[in-house]
Amino acid sequence: MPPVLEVEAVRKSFGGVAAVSDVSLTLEPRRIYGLIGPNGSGKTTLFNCITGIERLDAGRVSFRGERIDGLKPWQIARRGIGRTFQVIRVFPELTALENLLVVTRGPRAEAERRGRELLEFVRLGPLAGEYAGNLSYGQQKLVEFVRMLMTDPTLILLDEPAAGVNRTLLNDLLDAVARLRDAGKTVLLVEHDMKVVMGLCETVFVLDHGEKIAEGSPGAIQADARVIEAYFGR
Amino acid sequence: MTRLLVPLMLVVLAALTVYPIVGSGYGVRSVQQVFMWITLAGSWNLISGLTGYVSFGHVAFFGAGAYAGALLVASAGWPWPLAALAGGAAAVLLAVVIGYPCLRLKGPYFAIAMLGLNEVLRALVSYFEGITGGGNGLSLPTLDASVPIYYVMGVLALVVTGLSWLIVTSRFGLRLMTIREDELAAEAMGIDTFHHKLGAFLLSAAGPGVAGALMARDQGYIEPISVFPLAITVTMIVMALFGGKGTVFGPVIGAVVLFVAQEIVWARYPYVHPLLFGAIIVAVVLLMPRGVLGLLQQRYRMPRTI
Amino acid sequence: MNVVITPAMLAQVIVSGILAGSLYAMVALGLGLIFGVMRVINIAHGPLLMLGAYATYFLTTGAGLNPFLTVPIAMALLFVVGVALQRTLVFRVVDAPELSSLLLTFGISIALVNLAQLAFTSDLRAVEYITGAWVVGGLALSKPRVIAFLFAAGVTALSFVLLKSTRLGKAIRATSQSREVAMVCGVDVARIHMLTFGFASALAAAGGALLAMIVAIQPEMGGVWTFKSFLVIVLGGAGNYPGALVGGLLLGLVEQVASLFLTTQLSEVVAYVLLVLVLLVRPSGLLGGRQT
Amino acid sequence: MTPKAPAALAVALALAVGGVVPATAQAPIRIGASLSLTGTYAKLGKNQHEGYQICEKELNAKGGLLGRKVQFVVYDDQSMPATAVRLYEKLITEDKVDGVMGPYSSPVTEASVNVTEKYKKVMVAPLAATTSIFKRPPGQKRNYVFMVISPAEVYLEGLLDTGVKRGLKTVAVVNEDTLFSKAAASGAEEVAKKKGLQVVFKEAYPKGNTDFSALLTKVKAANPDIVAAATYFDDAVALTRQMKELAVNPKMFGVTVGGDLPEFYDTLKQNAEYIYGATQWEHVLPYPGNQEFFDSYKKEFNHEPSYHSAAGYAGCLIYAEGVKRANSLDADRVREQLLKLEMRTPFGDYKVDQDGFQVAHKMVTFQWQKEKKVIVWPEDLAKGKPLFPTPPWTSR
Repeated sequence: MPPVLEVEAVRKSFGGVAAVSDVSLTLEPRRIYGLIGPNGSGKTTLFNCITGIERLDAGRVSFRGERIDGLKPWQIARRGIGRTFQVIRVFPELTALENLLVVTRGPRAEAERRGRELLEFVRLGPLAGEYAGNLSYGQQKLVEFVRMLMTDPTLILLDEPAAGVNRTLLNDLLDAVARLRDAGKTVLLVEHDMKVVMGLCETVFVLDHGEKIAEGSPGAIQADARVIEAYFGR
Repeated sequence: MTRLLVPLMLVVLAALTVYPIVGSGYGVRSVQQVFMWITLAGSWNLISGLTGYVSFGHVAFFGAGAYAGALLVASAGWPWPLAALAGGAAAVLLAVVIGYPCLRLKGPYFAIAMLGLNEVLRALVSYFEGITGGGNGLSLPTLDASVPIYYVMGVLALVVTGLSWLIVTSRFGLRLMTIREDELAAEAMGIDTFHHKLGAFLLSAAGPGVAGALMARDQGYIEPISVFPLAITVTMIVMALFGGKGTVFGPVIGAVVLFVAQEIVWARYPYVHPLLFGAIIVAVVLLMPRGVLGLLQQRYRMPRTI
Repeated sequence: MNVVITPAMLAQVIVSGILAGSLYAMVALGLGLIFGVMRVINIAHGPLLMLGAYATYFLTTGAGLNPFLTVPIAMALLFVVGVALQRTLVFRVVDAPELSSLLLTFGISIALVNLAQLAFTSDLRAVEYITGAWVVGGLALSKPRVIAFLFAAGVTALSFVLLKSTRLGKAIRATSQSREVAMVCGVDVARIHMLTFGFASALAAAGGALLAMIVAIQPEMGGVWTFKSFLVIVLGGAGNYPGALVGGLLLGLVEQVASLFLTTQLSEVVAYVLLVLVLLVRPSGLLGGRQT
Repeated sequence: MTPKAPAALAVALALAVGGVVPATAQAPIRIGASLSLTGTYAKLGKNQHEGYQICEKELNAKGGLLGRKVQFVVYDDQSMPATAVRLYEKLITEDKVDGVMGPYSSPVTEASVNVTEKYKKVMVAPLAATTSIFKRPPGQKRNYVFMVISPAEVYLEGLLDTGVKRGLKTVAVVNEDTLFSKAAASGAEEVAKKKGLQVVFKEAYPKGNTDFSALLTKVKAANPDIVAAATYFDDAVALTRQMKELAVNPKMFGVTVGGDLPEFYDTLKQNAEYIYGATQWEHVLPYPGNQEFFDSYKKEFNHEPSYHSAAGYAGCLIYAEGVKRANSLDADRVREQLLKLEMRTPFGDYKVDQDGFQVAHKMVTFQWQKEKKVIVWPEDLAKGKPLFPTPPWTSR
């Protein structure tokens, strides 16, 4: 079985500044990975490179053994990569349920049933008919999260799921992520909250100035000198 | 709400059906014009109201339909109902040709490209005078068909409005709205935004194409300047905006209210009505960008399909 | 019946293209500034140019001033008009979706044109000052157009100096690059918007004042200038101010050369195809950097 | 009781019982028209409107028409054919006017005439100069529309005729790409062919064009004896200026519309000298009532009439004459009279063929000479000789 995702020597620069340089990583099925690094270290750019929002300057990205770099974002999403965004990107003038419906194909009644189910699952059932723009920040975050689940992705990319979310909600979310892993999905999450990363992830990648500087178990990463240096400066 | 609305609409439809029997020639032509504006505003709404891609040259499809229809009547002797359909087909064809490059442009660039398209069509129609008559315009055989055209235009307005309703209530329509709300997120969720836009664009071209061909037949004479003016584009936009863009009945309300305003109020002030029109545009943009229905929907939590 | 095109004819229209291009560049720089700083496509740019032309006409025929002296006066007058428009209306659509700014400025545009029609009537007027041409090596250099070229070049150069070296210019450029950063750096963004709109209107007015000596003045004369200016800033790259110069000259040349080889009617089509091609291949213009 | 009282009483009584009503107290004859009061043709449409107003005033001063007052009902079509079509429909079916008069411009007339034909209304169209409106293929004839001015096709005839008589051989024809100008240009081509002139260059330019460098560069290369330009005003001015700049020196240069306006000279000053123009009408022409019209118009509106004013005025007089002779407002009877009417109006001669197409009215060609328009063609109306040939720009 090939790895779920292989990123090989990916490079991306903006106006001469390298945002991601020669980063490689491999994700195996049924695992939760963390991607950490100081602000501006290229985490979101790497996400954008994987999901086709940015074109690569060099390198290659393969998903389940098939090259996906160069494909359009929607083609990549349809192959089974779902993501959330650092800044929430729900569709504000669509209702919560409609936000979920738009990403589905196939019979509508079935899609609606599943949509309601997922909204119930994150305790938003009663708000299904509310415009997403009228929901609270945390609720929007949940809508975005279940919207991603509606596409039934194999690989899930989460961009700072914990930011701005209260404790109870966060625990629910982390619970859900663990269950998704158990259900066979692979998760890669960008997170600043170290407690979340250390508690949930099996493998952690560390980026600094666009380069991967470390990879390993949470414990090993915490002890890595280069990581400490990257975070706390020299 | 709908319990009240459906019978009301049926009454209005029935009244409009019998109107040509009692109405004067002017009345029939005016209502026919209202139908035309409903078609134009409703069609613009399909691409711009739903996806947020502002077609600032939508009259191009109207003019293309007018010329295609008129040429088929004048040169090939087609009966006008068939020529009207061909006018719609010609507009859709133009939308395919222009949609592939232009729908890849973003925001203001798309708007300006469409504005330019309109100017270019006018230049081309003038240049190929062997076919189109150029600046001489195109004169059609005299035919009094204003009542049949009234009905066909009415059906067209109904079809466009019905189509809007179908689209707005479908997942296709919701996906079009995601393009307006956040195109990038829609892409990342697996929505093929380009082909959605293209689909909406083609649908939005058909109505104006048919309407243009009908107008050409009814008027009996067209010329480049009068079928490609920016003013028609702006009028349809303001109508859609006034009623509520992105809604089903907004363009209908806008077309009715503004057309009646134009006929009744502006006719009294011949020298200042363009000023009034300018003032209305500014007022709509600044004071009610969501339009009448948008305001109502927000305040009374009405469904989008009204 | 067809005319054989000789190199001398080509040289002649290239000269004409460059002369026209300088005016395009100056007027388009104004539109480009507004677009860059406020994300507003100002459809009223052309009508502001028309007001500039009327200013020159009335100052010349009414007050008996030398037409070239009226250029700075027209600019000052329209600066005030521009500031007033920005403060009362345009500020509300800064950063709004393009539909709002397009429609609002279109509304202003037809209001200006019709006010002009009411106030000045639609009689065609003209300022006849210097006519004829200097003949240099077989090329005819239209006197009014050469003078307009020099004026436009001067005004454009001054504008670049202003943008490059003064505190105000730096603030304008900073605001167009990133409003947030500009605000953090203590730039009064609202004031910059106002001044930019005024400055841009003054550039349009300069164009109108110079055109007054070249073409007939009438309320609807501005319409084509909005679109042409937009073409220029797209060709040069929105937000890239020196690009306006390149775009203006390019548009002037393309129009003239296309008119020579094809016809005047088709030159418009050529310009449009060029616009769409440039947008597709280099969305940020010929000189622009990469768009993110 | 004063001596007048019984009479007043009788009138009051008559009115009260609805009996014999004096003719002047009848409802007025209402004549509808849609005019370009705003939009592209605003200025010219307004002049036409003023022509109608003078006519209305004059008719009423002479006791009205058929003993009734005349009243114009005028709407603004914003220079748009679509609007005009609707307005004529409104005038006829809602306002129920007794008669209609034509709108401004050929395109608007072309569209509106479909409505007036449909309702069988006589329409004297004083400012429609396009032949195709009147000359229709069989089966599509129009019966109730009447032409007043000379067709666009003959505008440049005088210029070419004058040139041929002086031995000129070649001509370049340029025109704005609109209905009227195109017709004038193709008419010029026809005339040239007939008179043995060689057309060495022909090109149209779009409406609103202001830079003619490339076009004139080509004209210069073609080196014609005559440059015949079918123009409106602003392009006529721009062409003249740029001809000077590019040293295009034909032996004759003539324009169509615009060259006749006082503004043309005001704008171009001495550069307008030697330029030929064509006009439908001049106030100096010795037509009956012309001077009186000119004077009362100037008094009423504080500016001089243009030929549009005079055509509008004359068109209204022609219609009134038709009504008077038919002694009725009935369309078919008025039509019959208008078809056989021959009349010399302040605007010139009126006589139409069976299609309502004007055959009697004469265009005149003038040349700007020392700040004045001097009529140089046709010979029977000429007031002076053309200054020929036109000297090069450098020696004017």
